[in-house]
Amino acid sequence: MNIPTHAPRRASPCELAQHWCAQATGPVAADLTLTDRSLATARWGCKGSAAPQWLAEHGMPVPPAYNRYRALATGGLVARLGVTEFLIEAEGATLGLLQDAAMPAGRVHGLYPVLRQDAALQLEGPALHTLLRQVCSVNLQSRENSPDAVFLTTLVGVGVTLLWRGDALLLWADGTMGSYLWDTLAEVARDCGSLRLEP
Amino acid sequence: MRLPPQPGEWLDRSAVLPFRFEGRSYSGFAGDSISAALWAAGQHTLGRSFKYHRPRGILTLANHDINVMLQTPQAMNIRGDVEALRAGMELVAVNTAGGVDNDRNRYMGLLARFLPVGFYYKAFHTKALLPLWERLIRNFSGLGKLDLSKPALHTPKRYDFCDVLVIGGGVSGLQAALHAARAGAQVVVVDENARSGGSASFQFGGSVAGLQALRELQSAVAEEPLIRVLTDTTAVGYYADHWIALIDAQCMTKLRAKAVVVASGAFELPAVFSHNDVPGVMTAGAAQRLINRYAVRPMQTAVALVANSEGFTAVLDALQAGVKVAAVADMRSQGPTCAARDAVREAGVRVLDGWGIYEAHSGDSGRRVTGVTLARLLADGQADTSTKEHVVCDGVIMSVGFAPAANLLYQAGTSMGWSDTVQQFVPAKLPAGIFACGRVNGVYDSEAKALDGQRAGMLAAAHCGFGSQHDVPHVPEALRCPSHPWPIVAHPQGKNFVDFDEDLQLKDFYNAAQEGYDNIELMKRYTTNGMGPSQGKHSNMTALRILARIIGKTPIEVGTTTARPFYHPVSISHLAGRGFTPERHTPMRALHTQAGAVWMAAGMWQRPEYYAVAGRSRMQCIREEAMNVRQRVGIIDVGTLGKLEVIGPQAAEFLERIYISRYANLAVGMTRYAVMCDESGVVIDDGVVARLAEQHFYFTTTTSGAATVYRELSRLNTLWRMDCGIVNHTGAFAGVNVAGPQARQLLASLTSADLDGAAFPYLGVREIDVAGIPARAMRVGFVGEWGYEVHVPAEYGAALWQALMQAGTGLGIRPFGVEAQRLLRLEKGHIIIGQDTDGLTVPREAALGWATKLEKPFFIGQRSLQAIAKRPQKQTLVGFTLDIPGMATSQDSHPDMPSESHLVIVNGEISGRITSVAFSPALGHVIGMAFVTPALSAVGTGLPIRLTSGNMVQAQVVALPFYDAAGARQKEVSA
Amino acid sequence: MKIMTCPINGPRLISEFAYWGECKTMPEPADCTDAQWADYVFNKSGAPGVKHEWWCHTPSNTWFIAVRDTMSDVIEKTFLYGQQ
Amino acid sequence: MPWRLLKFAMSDRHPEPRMFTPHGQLKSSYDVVIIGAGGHGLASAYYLARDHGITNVAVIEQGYIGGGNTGRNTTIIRSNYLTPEGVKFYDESVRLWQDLATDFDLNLFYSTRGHFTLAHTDASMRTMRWRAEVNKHYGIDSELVYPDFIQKAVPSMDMSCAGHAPILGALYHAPGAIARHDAVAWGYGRGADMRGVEIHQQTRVLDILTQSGRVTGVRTSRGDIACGKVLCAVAGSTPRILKMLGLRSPIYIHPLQAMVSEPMKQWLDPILVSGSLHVYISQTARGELVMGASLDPYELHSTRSTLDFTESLSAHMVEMLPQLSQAKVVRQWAGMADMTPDFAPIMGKTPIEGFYLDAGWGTWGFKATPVSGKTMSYTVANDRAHPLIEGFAFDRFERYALTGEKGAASVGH
Repeated sequence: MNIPTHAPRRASPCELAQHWCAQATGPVAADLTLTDRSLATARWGCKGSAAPQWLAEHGMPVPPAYNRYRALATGGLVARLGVTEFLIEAEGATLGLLQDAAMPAGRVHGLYPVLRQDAALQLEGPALHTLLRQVCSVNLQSRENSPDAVFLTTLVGVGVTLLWRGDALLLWADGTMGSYLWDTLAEVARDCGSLRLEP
Repeated sequence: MRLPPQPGEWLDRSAVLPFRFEGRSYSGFAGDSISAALWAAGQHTLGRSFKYHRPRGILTLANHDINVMLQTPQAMNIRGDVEALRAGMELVAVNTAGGVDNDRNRYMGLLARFLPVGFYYKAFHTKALLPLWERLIRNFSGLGKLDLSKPALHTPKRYDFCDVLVIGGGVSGLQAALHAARAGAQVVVVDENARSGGSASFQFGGSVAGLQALRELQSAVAEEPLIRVLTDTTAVGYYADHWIALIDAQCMTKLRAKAVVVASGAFELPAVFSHNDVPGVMTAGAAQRLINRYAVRPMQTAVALVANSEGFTAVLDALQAGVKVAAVADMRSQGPTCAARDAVREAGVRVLDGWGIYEAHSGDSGRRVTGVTLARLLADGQADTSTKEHVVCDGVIMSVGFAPAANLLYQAGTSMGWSDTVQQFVPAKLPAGIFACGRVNGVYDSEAKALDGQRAGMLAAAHCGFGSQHDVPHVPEALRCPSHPWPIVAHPQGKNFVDFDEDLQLKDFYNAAQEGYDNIELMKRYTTNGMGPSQGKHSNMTALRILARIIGKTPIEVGTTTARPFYHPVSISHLAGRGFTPERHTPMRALHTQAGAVWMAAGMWQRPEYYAVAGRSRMQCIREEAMNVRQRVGIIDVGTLGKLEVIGPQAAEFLERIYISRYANLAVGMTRYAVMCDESGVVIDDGVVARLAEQHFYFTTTTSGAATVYRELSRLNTLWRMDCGIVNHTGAFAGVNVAGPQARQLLASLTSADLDGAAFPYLGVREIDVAGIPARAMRVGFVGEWGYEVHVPAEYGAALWQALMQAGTGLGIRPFGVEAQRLLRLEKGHIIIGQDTDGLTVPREAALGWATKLEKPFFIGQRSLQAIAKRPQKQTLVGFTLDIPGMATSQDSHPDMPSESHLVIVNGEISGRITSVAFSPALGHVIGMAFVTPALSAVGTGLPIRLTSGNMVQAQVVALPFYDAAGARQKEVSA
Repeated sequence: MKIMTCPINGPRLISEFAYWGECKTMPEPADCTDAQWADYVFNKSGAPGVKHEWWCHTPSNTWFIAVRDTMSDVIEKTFLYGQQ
Repeated sequence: MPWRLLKFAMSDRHPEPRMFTPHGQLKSSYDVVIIGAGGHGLASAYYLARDHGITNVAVIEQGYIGGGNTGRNTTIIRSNYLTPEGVKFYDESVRLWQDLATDFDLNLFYSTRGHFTLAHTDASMRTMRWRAEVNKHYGIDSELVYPDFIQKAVPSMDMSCAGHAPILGALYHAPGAIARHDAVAWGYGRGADMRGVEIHQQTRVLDILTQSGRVTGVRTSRGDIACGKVLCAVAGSTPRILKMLGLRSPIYIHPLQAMVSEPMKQWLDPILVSGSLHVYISQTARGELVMGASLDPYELHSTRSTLDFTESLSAHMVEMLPQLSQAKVVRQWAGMADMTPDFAPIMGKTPIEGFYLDAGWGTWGFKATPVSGKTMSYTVANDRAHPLIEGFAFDRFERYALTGEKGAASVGH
């Protein structure tokens, strides 16, 4: 028996990208900054008819409208994806409690836990508008959008979840698409000006 | 010849641009178009025509002037009329043999009499000669040369959004933009020219008053913050829901507008008379563009052929530029008086009312007009040849009418009506959110155009919820007619061209009609009118008038042909853009690469086909990987499989309804093979269902099926309203299959879980820790050895793989790829959906009868399978073996080795087809599966297989599986 | 490009959606003839008209019903199944 | 210079007769009414008159001759199908094609160019080998070829397709050809016209008149016609006609789009088709590149164009042929494809006596024009399905006896 005692290494899906790098590269005040948030914060999801009420009962702020999000005081967020699915980012402890209450699957009637292993990216910078014009068919800067809106759409051929956190755009996608997404966005970004990559 | 600086010229005279045309050196100014610069330099033969290779010069200079199509080393089919001159250009005319001046193909003109309309349908088709003629015609046809060595260009594409899009930056368009913006709408104006202004930027009529007004309008627009003006940008297509494709030199922009104002103006139509194509004969618009935009004197002495006040305006501009105007032939017997006309008379120019040009002359060279023959026109438009009068000139200015540039209006679904007053098609019923103004709307006078633009702009803004549509101005009715109803003078010698792209003459249309092509669509197809690069922008209206006269109908009765995108040719690089090709990768990608993986595509995925080893052939690598699984232990990345969960009280029932087998009776902690059919009973997917808890199932699908299966199951759950939920964890879990005699020992070294056969039996599923990672392990045997399929959260996928490889080194572990797995599963007689089944295979044919529980209450495809069960079986999947000496050592293909899809031939009939075949290193002979007619399915039957070479080899039907029938290697043998 | 309005995610390019086909009601498998079943499985009301169709907004996996004129391509309305 | 053209030089009047006699009123009755003056309808009329002596025939057309899919397709002709039924049927068609021009004394520009169906995955390599083996079995010139052979035929092709879909091989069909589509309709039309068939353009069918399950006539926008037999050859409009008779079928209509480039000097000899990239391309005698892709994704009874079609087609096209970046597209268009579940046509008799169907042509109707005319005229004349089309019977679906052409038709051109 030589079962490893140390915790196994977690790997971000973006690490597989050609343009990914372990240290931040590019000018600090770049036209665009692309950040890999995949491992930066704990992440969990759940769906099902019981999800909204169950989350509320467990002290989570539940956005009343579809495709809206609520920020957590502690820095995380609760995003409502469509009608009854939720994406939650919070510090480990909070999420741990939630998961313990929800698991094993089937314990809570009408609540289905979702393992989130997303590629989570953050985009910001003065050239963001130029970039989005090239990759996204939704008018993310329309005067009609509400500031807490969540967008489920496609970007360079990949299904993504998008929302604005201040001037930064947060993006989630299936992890197995992470390296493609990272490289593609980096390449388009390079044509829009200077680029900074943050792991 | 270049004029002194003109008030409205577009030139930057400080920037002199040298360039070469047909091997000779020239120079022009920044702001010149190529044609303008050449004309200024005295080069008048700028191209050769498509069919007869006649010399051609400047015709319209309006963006659709196909007379001048050029080639550079960089690009082909460049339109000299508008393409901006750049320093160092190396230009030649397309489609000449030996240059524009001495084109060896000019003799084609002499053959004209032999080449009537549609001549190529009438000859060349004797079987023996067709290939010869065809090669001849093929080599003769075509315009520019495609440079086959060019790499792909990747130009980005953009999305854009606005409230009101205005197409056309002439007076009416700019007014529309201004008033829409003032109402509060975000406006985009596009204009295909280098500068906005439209006809106001070159139709001066000898005075600069109009130019001043235009400049004021332009600056008012420039100061309006809600307006963006995009010049050198062409709206090439209108698509559903106000989605417009905009093309500029760099890229394509797909703009979504809430309303569209079409202010695209009108195409000026050449008059039709004999030799109306010789260089020097040009439209008024061309002459005025030369003078007022490019400061080029178009000719020394002109004859003007007019039928509207625009014509007289052009004559005034010509006089202003120092052109001597020998005569003005006004095709109207009594045209209405207008200021320009009076001014022309006052200038002492001779004006002949009711006269036209009978023919133009061009000397022997045919390279420049030397004079024209004028004649009085009879009531029917024919020339009264008794009145012929010859006038010397080196240029002809034609201004006989217009056709609306309504292409985008048609594409948007506008129904057009006919206006007798202006003799043109005008919008009759516009679709919601589409507005038209200016010439395309039949409005020609500048004050009216301004009002019309204001009206359209305000309505468009109101359509988007800005301002109100009540205070829109009234636009006065048009009084004068800018277009002559019959701008055509027949001539027995012909050479009176209607379509300059295709060298179509007046008689061609009469002849086509005589042959029965007397309907606008048939005539277009038979004559090819409007099929050239300019798509008939300068010819369709004239052709329509001709047909209308032939069949005695009005233009509206004749109707127009469909105007399809594109309005203007678009390069494929613009349309293609960057070209995004999404790829998916499992977390182990980097580790596979390090291990020498040779990749193969599986849909969006990249999977290791096998792991290359120095000095080993592909086949050796695959066989060794397989043998290592049989003898020691191997691991394969199965992370691409679909991984779904169904949770809830009715989870089991849901699975019963989507798979052909039973799952309600599946014990918790166990797995079962699962096959999915569509409603017609055809096998579409398979996988493994694992019951993790009473109400919790975890199940896999094929790699290619994952997305569609999940989507369809979601739909069925929406439809059925069952008390369960489906979760797609395909990307969230990484998966590794650990297989081989050493598999248990390997896994044991990484987990505290009890792997004893009793505690973790064959087909069991357990949630355990592997290398400190929470995992779902299933004891499944796709490859036919003791094995575990281990699924872990994707972020630990790489860690799991590394831990397994590390712990396995002592056990002779080796990763194996898709090919080895295909070989191993074949030895076990397991099918692959899509390879051992096709688009019509039902379970019983694929030897899956055992899995089909027709007696269940319901499952997708069940009812069809019940119906099919009553019918004779057409084919059945069997296993076969084949002995080919020397296969074991052969590196790759052996002459006697059958391939997948080779046919079984019995008595000359197709009686079967191989679906899978391979040499089995474990068994030492060739094994395979084949669909055969039931008659051939009995074990021991010989299968005659025909190879590509035509040779036959004899295989033998055997029972499946080929390897370890008892399954002793994958589970503990029960005593 | 044409716009399809997802009842949940709003107006999007129609390329974000998957088309399933016209809604059809399954006959009771137990008491229909083979021919009736084949008609259900294979045959369509192929003539143009206003049809109820299944569509799915793929980025969010939202299934819904669109009422669409298959001649003019005008989408009259969209709604979640059972919420008409 | 062919002698045929001399007479044009000799005479000042255009010495050509009218190809289609203009007809005034419809007669009150005909032996056979054919709905649709496209290639199939006119070919059926032609062979009815020529081979079966049935000339009291009216061809009813809502638009103009050859104005439907005949004039909208990309003119590819081949016979390398997958099923025995398909192969025999299309092989006969190709044989007929080769003599048409002589039959018509009209140049159809039938041009044998060779046809490559490219394979980018081992799965499609299996399908190509399958087709090749079946084709060869029926004596059709069709074989599996490998990259070096393909590269030789099109030296400028990027065999890796920009690294996204490397070409592993192709099904090569040497007889693959293109022809001038309009001329085919004109030739059959003139041939039928010369033999007494009446072609009525701009005449719409409003209803099919029946009595106790058998056809008695046709109601048109220009009056009623009595007739005992009606042949329906209207491709994308088939479901509308079937609805008049209360007939249900598996036919569904999706638009199929295409686009054409500016003329350029010849550089592309063969016809290229790629299922994986969903593209096909050939160069016409005029020098234009005719390009197409797969079906539009949803049902639509209209010939509208979409921009995204040109975008994805162009993107895939430059992966395969990078030099196309500089070529310019002048026009795009669309037709309505009448699809079936098994990608094979529906031909022959129907539950309504005297009503014959020639439909389900999806994306491959043009190449079948002659043989469809042959077999449908036989079927109408003898009220018995021609042996070549027995596998395509209307009732095969309720018999669960589908023909397995689907496997071959990833892009069916």
